[in-house]
Amino acid sequence: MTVYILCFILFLVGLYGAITRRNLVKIVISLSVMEFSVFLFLALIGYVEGGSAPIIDPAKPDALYVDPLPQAMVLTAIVIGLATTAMLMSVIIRIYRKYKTLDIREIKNLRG
Amino acid sequence: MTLIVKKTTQLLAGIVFLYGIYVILHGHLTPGGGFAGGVIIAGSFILLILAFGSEFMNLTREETGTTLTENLAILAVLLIALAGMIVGARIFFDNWLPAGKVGELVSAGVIPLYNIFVGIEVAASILTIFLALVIFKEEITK
Amino acid sequence: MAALIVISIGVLFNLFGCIGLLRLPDVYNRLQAATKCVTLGCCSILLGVLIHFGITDAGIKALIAIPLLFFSATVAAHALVRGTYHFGVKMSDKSVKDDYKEAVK
Amino acid sequence: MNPLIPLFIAVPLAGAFLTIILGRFLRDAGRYTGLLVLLCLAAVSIFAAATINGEVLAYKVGGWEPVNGIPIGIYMVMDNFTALVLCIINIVGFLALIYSVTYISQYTSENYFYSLFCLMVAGMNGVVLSGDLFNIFVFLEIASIASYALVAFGVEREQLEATFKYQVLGGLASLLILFGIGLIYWKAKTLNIADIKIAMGSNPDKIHYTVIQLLLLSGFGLKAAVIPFHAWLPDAHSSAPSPISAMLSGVLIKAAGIYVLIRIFFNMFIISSEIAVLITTLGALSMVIGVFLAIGQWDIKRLLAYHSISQMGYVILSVGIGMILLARGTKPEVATLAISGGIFHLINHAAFKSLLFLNAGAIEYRTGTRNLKEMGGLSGLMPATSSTSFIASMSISGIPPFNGFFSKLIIIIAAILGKFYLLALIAVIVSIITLASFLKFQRYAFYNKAVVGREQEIREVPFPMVFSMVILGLLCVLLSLLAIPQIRDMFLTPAIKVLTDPQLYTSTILGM
Amino acid sequence: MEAAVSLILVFMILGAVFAIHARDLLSAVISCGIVGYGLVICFLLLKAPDLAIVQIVVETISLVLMVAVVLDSTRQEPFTLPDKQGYVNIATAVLTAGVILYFLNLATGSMDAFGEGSLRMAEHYINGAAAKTGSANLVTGVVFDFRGYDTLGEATVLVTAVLGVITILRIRGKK
Amino acid sequence: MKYVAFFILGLAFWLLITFRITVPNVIAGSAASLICTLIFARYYFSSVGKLVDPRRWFWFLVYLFVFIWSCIKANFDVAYRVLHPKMPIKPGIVKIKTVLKSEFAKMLLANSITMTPGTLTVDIIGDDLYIHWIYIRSQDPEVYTKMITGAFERYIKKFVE
Amino acid sequence: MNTWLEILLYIQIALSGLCLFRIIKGPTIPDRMVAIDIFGILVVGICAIISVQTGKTFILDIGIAWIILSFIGTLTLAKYLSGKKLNQ
Repeated sequence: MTVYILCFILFLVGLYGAITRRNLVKIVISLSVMEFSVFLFLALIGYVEGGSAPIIDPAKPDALYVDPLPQAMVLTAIVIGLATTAMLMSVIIRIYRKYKTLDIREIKNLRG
Repeated sequence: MTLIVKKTTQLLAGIVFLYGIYVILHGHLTPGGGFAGGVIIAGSFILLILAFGSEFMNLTREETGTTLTENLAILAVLLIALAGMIVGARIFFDNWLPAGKVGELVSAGVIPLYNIFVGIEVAASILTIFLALVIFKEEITK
Repeated sequence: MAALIVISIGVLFNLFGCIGLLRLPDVYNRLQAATKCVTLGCCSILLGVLIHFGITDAGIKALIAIPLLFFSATVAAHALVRGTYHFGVKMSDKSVKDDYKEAVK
Repeated sequence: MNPLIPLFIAVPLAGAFLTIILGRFLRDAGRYTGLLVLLCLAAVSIFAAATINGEVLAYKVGGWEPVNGIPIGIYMVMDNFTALVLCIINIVGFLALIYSVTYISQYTSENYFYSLFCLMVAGMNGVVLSGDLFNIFVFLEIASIASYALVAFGVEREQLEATFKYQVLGGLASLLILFGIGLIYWKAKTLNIADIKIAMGSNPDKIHYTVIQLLLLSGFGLKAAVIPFHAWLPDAHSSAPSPISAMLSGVLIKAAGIYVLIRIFFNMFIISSEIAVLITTLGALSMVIGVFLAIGQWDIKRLLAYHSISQMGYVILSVGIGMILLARGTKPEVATLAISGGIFHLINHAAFKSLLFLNAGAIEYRTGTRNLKEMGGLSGLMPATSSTSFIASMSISGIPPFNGFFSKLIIIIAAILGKFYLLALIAVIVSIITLASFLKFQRYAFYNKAVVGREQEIREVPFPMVFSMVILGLLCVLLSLLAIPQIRDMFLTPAIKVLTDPQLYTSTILGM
Repeated sequence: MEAAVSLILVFMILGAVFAIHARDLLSAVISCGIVGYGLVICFLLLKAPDLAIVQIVVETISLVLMVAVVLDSTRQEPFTLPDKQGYVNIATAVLTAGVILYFLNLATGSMDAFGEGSLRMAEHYINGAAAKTGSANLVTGVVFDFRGYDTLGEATVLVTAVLGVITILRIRGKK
Repeated sequence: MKYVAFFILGLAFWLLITFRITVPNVIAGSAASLICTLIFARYYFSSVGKLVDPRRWFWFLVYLFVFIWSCIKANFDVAYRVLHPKMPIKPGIVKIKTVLKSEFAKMLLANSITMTPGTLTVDIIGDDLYIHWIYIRSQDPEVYTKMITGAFERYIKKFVE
Repeated sequence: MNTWLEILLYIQIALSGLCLFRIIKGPTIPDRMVAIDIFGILVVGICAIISVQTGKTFILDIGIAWIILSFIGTLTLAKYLSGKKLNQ
């Protein structure tokens, strides 16, 4: 069970960062960390002790494979994470152009 | 970047591109597939841009057609999915080509086709995002 | 068995490289020790893979990976060290000679 | 009906991609493809709502039949509730797009707007139609990312800030949802909504179940802007271009937030009274806090945005009352009444809130300001805007004979019948405060002394904008017909039946 | 396998804490990158090669994008002691995290232990799938055949993001 | 001409990495390397003729052998310096002059120098290579130039130029 | 054989932990970049060891992909150091 607990701790580290940090890029990094922990959690769920990677060799099939469905889910979710990151990055560039700062406290509507 | 980087990048870019195609085409046999291969293909262009600057491949503007390529490819994916409603069992996302023998290069019905088009789409998308973040912002300042 | 020995040697080289990464005094020396040792170590591991699998698809892949790793690691190290110099990181006090200073000016 | 279901996804997606492709050769391509796509969708969704007739249709994507009763592919599910929400999405979307034809021409790169609009509609259709939890997540992301981009379409300061806030909170919501999905998969080993209900069993591990419910509640609550999670809504809704505000406020928070909440809490989880009480409390809080935040606002669109929170509170409150009653097992007919009131209000809110945002957009289009203090006397200058806005204001404040009155009436009656007197009282008070707030809006915008010297510049907005506002105004009046029992039995009651009957949805989909 | 994954997870947590607290933005970006790379090793150990390769490419691309942004803006994050609001935030965050961890710990106590998951729906994916879809890579089979609809959504998300990025980085909004 | 050479090399790479010769595989490989050729071939090779000269291949093999040997030797040297408790290092940047003319040869030389542990190419300006050396054994330019480039330069000259 | 390989695997993972240490401590930015570069190379070794351990050949594909992509990442970082825009 330690693995799961550590995974949750990683999630909470990200959450802590997202709440307390005051820098736009730092917030994005915190979100990525949370993303990582969720991906890892899904991959952990699918793991089967002694199973092999879900790629069948028709010549010598293995007895036990790990669950491919969580992997498919994570695959989709990773791409979505990249899309979100790219969007956030472009917004940050624009905001920096307008305000010359990345500090959230100096940007009017984002304060608080 | 120095001469060393430029020369090596030239050598490597072709290999990277070929490797991306390998990953895409073998998506149903080995790990990878459309997404990973697409990003690797985009990586070969990114490598060249990093080493030589964006004027090198005339990839200076959005008008290079990356968005057009991307949209054509994703439209092709959608059309393959819709083709299942016309040929075969008349179902959305039907695998309407014969499955073939497991482990061969030509097998798995339409999956390689999806892989190829998703790969093109992803390559164009990543390249567009990179160009947008790296080059278009120059235009904002002007 | 031979494969195992070669792989172990590779891991040993990696170990040296990482110790170098920790112990050496400045960035340039760290780059020196670490990149070289680790790259050679990994090449050695890949060679072990080649020996283990023989001339099969896996062995050939390992064989292809070796020159790729060599070229990319080398050029990465070169680009990093040049960037570091231009970034303005000072060399450690132990250094005895700096010919590049005039060239940059 | 069955083979038409994929069209709800395929048509807008194809439209979005074609817009960009054709846009390279024709300048105005987006306008025509967009209108065509949305017209087609609106027609199909009306057809679907008219013909579905209380059935639950499951479309197996890829043709994968269940094995041993366990679904292995993705299911698209269409029932009466879905059809109603689809109608809202596509009709409001169509009208908003007609409105944008002139409104958006003040911006550059119109084609991107139409493409993103189609993608947003596709995403919402996908969320509503899906019967698979992870699929809901994917399409939720399409709709959200398209809306992030659309909020920032004008690329000005406040829009960028609003979109950043919206994106961070939206990303947080997605992660919470994904985490919840993971916890569900851990236990249930399936993703189909109907199958999860079976797999989790009738007597699941209590804490685990509650944690999942809380995670999904906070995730979708963030998307729906229920009160502790509402921080993004006022900024995003007020700074977006007006047709997008109308879509966000009128449709997106319903399709992506409330609809999914209702769907999963009724059809996926076994209703427990603790969660039901929590949901009711959140609804009541949203109602009260939203309206109190709204009353001090002088920016029209901000005012409307806060009212969105408040009105969504009504929906959540009534659904929560229904859930409490269902969980207790007493008075099922009152529970049905409460839920039907909630869904009726959902539909009504889509009509009048989009109309109000379109009005605000029209005012901004002509006067160039959103501040109530700087305008006045517009009723003579912009008669169509003024009259439709009057209808919408009365409707949102619950004045008969407009639609808002009937839905609020049903909700209050249900609350009284269910012996929630305090909640009924709160609902009445909030309604009165809403009326006060909108009287202020009407007075300052339309009937006050005119701003001197600008009468010549200000005239009625162009025809497409007037057209969609008038149609929405007519809808506001016509929707009150849904309160007549016969018509209600035709549309609303079958929709409620899917939710309140725990067996219907599950057994139809799994084919048992 | 659990010990190795736990070890890497500890490293990842350390890296994440550093990434969040680093004074310098580029350091934060780099250590976020290393957390992502650590995730790749976890995927490799957990027998998920597909995820590993996709995570590598995505991590590298996000690293490049983040570096592009940091290069364009500023690297320094001026250090200030948190004000009153800051302390309130930190307290809230720690408290929330603690409560969530406690409940998650309770909630997951009765679940399947690591590596002992049963296969319910997935059994079919493993046993019958290769013959039906013809794909040796089961994940690709699931991604493109059983759940191909999801993948269309995924590709669409990427297109949407590209359109969004181009939209946001336009030179002028209004004519 | 260089297009053809590039195509053949690409196909060879493809066949190596897939390592099976079946009809679909060869067709796929040809298509892939054709696309690759059309995009990248213009940046490669100035003269293809050198590729088919067996003498050059021989010298290349000799060079490879020398390179690997010096690599391993120097690696132990670095390991010794790292592990030694006192860390006997005397780092510095030295300038050496190369006689090689073509860019490809310079690149190879710089890479060989970088890959030999103990030395690291910092920059290349014209004919001058700037080298970071972990232990400067000599202060005399002629001596250290010979020490660093000696063997490599000779063989590279033989098989490239 | 398998036990020994597993020990080697743990050593490699521990070595990547040393890289993390350098990233956290590293006084200058280039230190951290060097560490992430080394980390990338180390993982290629991890891929190779896992492929021998499990007998699955496709893990090497991931190794090659890693070589390529870590090269791109390091070049980007190096370009940052030299103070130019990424497209110059």
